[in-house]
Amino acid sequence: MTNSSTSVPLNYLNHKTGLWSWLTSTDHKRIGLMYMYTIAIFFCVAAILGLLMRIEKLTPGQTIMTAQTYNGMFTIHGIIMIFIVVIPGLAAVFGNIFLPIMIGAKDVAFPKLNLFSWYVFITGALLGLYSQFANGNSPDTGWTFYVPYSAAASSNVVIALTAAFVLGFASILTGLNFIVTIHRMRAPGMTWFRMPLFPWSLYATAWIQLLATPIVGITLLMVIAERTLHIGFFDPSLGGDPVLYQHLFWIYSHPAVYVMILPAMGVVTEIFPTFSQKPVFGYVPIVFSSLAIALVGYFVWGHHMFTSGISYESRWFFSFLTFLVAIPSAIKVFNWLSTMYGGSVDLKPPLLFAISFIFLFTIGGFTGLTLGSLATNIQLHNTDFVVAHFHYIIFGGMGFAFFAAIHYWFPKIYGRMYNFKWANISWGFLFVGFNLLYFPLFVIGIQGMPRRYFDYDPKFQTGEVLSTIGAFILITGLILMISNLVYHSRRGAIAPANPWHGVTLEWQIPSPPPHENFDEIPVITHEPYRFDHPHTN
Amino acid sequence: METLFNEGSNLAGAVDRAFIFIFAVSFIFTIGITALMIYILIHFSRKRNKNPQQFSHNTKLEVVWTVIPILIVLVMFYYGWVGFAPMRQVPKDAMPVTVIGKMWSWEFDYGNGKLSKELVVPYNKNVKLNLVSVDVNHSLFIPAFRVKEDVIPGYKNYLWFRPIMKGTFDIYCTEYCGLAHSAMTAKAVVVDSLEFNKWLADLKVTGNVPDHPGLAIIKANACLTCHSMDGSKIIGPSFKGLFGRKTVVVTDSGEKEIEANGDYIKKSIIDPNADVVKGFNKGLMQSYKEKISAEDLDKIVDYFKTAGEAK
Amino acid sequence: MKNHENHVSSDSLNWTVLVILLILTAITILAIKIHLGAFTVALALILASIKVTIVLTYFMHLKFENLLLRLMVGGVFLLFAVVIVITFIDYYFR
Amino acid sequence: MSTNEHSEFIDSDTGKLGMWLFLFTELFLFGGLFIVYSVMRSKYADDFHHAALELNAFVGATNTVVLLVSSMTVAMSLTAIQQKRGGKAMGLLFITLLLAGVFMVNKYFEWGHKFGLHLYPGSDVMKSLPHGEIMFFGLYYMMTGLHALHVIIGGILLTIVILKIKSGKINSEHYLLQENGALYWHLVDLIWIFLFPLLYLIT
Ligand code: HEA
Ligand code: HEA
Ligand code: HEC
Ligand code: CUA
Ligand SMILES: [Cu+2]
Repeated sequence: MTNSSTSVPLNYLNHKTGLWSWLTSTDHKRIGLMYMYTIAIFFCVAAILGLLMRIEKLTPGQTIMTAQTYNGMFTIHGIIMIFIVVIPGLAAVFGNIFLPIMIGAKDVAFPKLNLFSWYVFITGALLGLYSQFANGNSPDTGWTFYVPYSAAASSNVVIALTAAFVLGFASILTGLNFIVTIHRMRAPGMTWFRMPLFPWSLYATAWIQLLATPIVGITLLMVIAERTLHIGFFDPSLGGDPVLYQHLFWIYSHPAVYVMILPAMGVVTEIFPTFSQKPVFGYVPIVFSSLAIALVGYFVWGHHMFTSGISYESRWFFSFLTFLVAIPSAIKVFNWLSTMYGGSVDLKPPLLFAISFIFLFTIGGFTGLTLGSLATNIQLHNTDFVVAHFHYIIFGGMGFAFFAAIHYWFPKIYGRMYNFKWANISWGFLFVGFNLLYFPLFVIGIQGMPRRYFDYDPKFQTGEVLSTIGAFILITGLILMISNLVYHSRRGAIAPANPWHGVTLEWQIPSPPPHENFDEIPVITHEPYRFDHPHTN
Repeated sequence: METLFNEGSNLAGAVDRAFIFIFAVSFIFTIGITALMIYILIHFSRKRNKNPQQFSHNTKLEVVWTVIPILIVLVMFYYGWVGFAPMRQVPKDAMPVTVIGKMWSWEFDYGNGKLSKELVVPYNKNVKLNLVSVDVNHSLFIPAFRVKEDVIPGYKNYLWFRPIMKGTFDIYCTEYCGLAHSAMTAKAVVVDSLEFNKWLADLKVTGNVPDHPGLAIIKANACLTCHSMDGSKIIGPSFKGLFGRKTVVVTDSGEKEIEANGDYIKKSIIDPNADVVKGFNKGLMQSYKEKISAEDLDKIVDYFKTAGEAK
Repeated sequence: MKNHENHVSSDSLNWTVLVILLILTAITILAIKIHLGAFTVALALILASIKVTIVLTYFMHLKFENLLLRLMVGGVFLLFAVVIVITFIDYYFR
Repeated sequence: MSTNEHSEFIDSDTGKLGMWLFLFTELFLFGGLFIVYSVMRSKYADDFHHAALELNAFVGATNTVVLLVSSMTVAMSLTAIQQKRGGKAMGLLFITLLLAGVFMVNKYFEWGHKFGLHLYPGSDVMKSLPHGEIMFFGLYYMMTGLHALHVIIGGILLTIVILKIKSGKINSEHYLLQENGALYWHLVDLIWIFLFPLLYLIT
């Protein structure tokens, strides 16, 4: 440590030191950081797999790996990214660190349970990794584990399924903790409608985690039972129903996509007012749109199964609801724009990432609509168009929101400031690389290039090559960004308590926050986003 | 762009219309939103606008931007629906072709043992594809025709189209099915009716003549574990020479001789313990009432009939 | 902590609830014996739901809990019912 | 700032809300199986009827009564602790555990009987059955197995409660753990209330 540590007052980072004090800490901020580091490591692993896949796709046929390797690679890439990176992602990292502070609490409702969830998470994550390497026999089912293939494929599928099951359990516990925290721990005077919007989005998310995850849990258990006990719920030769598996899987996994995006929406909803010094536009509609997304999002799972032979009636029913679930997202986009409109807009890195979130999320969302429409879905289902859709919306949406969040709260978390210039430069690489990486996939998807294809028709090569070039630009941006952040988390200039002049509670306490967050629990007397009464620090 | 504007089938037009509508709306909105963002960044930048306004809602605006997207998505839904609905209404006269998906190749069964590795179809004639999988899930995708449907074991999925463009088109498997998923491709060839008929006539009957549909059902229900085809007696009487055979059966009201006609065969399957063939035990064969539909019963009878005539 | 608002149910209430539950169980079994065809399942499920409601209200003290929790429990069951119904939009029409 | 923990104690409403939320996830865990059940049943109505004949409705009914009574004893023990009658509370919980034991013994014989008939997943007998019956037995094992697991967990939880009453950690002032244990036990009962008619009575 540098000599500055003596000048920094005691805070959650330095009040106790040593690895052990971290691994046994029930402090929500430390747990949040532990999630962040784990997730970052896993993200890098999965991202490198993504890059390798892109290199493989440079030429038709075998380029650098065999088909078996490629198939295992997109499976584990998907499993890590979905179950380890983006589903816990924002909620477990920034939710843990900032939810209690933003509602004026000293910790979450069940601190020990919170630490326990982290261990469950780690167990699941390691199992997931193990499933890839054990016996040199990686599972190759895709992250969706469709039966009957997954009931017959490589033996490591059971390990991968168990990993997903365990990770689901961690997700449930986090959700449970957050709901109770929000219900029971708000500071005096903080009524529901005086709660900031990031906690609101976590609240909606937590309900999905709680009520959808068990379904996939039991479904994965059934597949495990199918493989080990030969029960055969999904095996047609025993009378089982492979499409029923798809129903059960998507009953969870569609709501799960909103587990990814809702906290991301919450993050940018915090950033826009702060960097415009203007209240959130339409607080109440934003709250209700979050709840509506959570609720309606529960009923549209069938749009992943439009071509699976489900009944005609349910096809149009699911398509119809899919379109309706887009409305709350639309409302949010317009509210964000109006929040900035008329403000005093300061284009610092967090805002830069937040507006690119809007751009990428809009593209991702609209291509989602294209997929939700019955006629076009028939053409686009399981093509690279879908791959582009969800990378735009997950990586472009949730990923960029994560980047926005880390740039926004970095000074609060570490008490130091990163370098703006490098942040902007890395943003440039990320943004350009991202679009070059995924946009061509829309085009070749429309032309009919299927996903999960190791080999392809040479007519798609232009798109594939452009996409791979994009991946290299993107990785450059990522390395720049991560270096900037890692370096300055220890060496950066000391940051003030409230560098962005934010008004939510986390900005009213020192940076980094003291172990107990608040010396005295604050009393809330007004709505969260009031910039007309500047707070004194 | 080869396939997007290659409208290879009668269904393609409506799909593309839906696509173009959604694309146009998306394009306008994305450009509009981006432009607005840039405008805000410039016009309200901190340098120019030191004093942020403090408004925080406007009910009229909020209603407007809720209602307009609702209307827009309803139209999108409508286009998607009308583009899709005909895909599920197979014309009566459609020529059936059975598509067999297996790891990792396609086979197109034109009936009577005529199997092909290519899907050859007559120009401007309705074709119905019945999708059968012998192992895991697959999905048949012909981009130029805008058709795709999963091929799932145990399911009777189907799709249909009327090719309106001659030429050779790609067929892909779009449901992950293991190692060589990406190699599970084939070609669809659209030719004149005349040419098609000639092609079909020339198509060799390949080794495995497919079973008579009735026999297929018999095999699928494992009837042959108890009934032989060669005259030997297993648990039940042999199927050899069944049709028209004179048999003595034991009923509740004593013995009688019957001739095995269609009705008797059906009855033996649905209610096997009513007329028990003399020399065999009652109660061994279970009723297949729930498992074999009336349609399939007809096919079984038809099979026995044709097998009998062949002798 | 003081559990000031916690309700104490008397033993006699618990006994009454048990007797009602046992009677409902008996009715269920008897109702199955007289064959009601398609309604048998419906009836069995309705009776089971009544029993579950009783357990929730009295044994699990929902009656004495705040409205929010009661709404949550109701909502959760409703949500599950809707999921089943939507699944059957597929299976019923197939 | 001296302790590592922010707050040692959890107040009763918070703890109870947490428990209820947990119960919701349990409901949905079984919910997944109920979805499979309803779909399979609608596909193979007759096979289900037929297969259910194989189950002993009497054993099922006995276990229903056993669980209902145990639910009451748990509820009564909560009343007892609130009325400062720790001894009675422990006694009632002990009866509950006994009943749980009866339930498990019944289950053991029930399963044992089926295994004796080679009616277990993967057996040749099972594979030779009509599809609907395979599904029925698969579900039967999965559902009752998962339920039995919950009975065991509930039993462990209640044992801990008894020990804590004994040591005075649970008393008329602090009985959150007992309340939660009771809630969990009622859930076990609640699920059985649905399982019983669906598995045993549809003949
Ligand atoms: C964070 C994750 C996330 C999110 C938020 C979404 C959001 C949406 N998704 Fe996406 N989706 C995925 C992740 C996500 N998706 C993944 C991972 C898959 C693939 C799974 C797999 O098979 O592996 C997938 C697949 C997928 C499919 C299935 C494709 C297929 O396989 O055939 C469909 C089909 O309907 C779909 C639709 C939608 C829709 C309509 C939305 C909507 O919620 C989008 C709403 C947003 C907007 C509409 C944009 C913003 C609005 C405006 C700018 C205002 C103007 C709006 C109007 C005028 C309407 N998605
Ligand atoms: C959060 C979600 C997420 C994210 C961020 C990504 C990121 C990336 N994904 Fe992935 N992807 C999925 C979720 C995600 N993906 C899912 C769910 C699937 C479906 C799987 C399935 O079909 O089952 C999928 C499928 C998928 C495919 C399709 C496979 C196929 O269908 O054939 C491809 C192919 O190009 C791909 C590529 C990439 C690439 C190049 C990135 C890049 O954006 C990654 C960018 C990062 C880097 C290139 C490296 C950065 C590394 C560092 C900064 C570390 C530096 C470290 C050291 C120096 C030690 N992904
Ligand atoms: C478990 C063994 C078993 C199976 C499986 C079985 N059967 Fe039979 N079947 C018998 C026996 C035994 C008899 C003779 C007793 C009787 O008529 O009931 C019989 C009789 C018949 C007869 C009348 C034969 C005659 O000579 O008159 C027909 C027709 C028949 N079965 C058709 C079928 C078909 C079709 C299937 C499958 C869908 C089938 N069986 C499956 C055991 C079986
Ligand atoms: Cu067959 Cu993919
Ligand atoms: Cu979805």
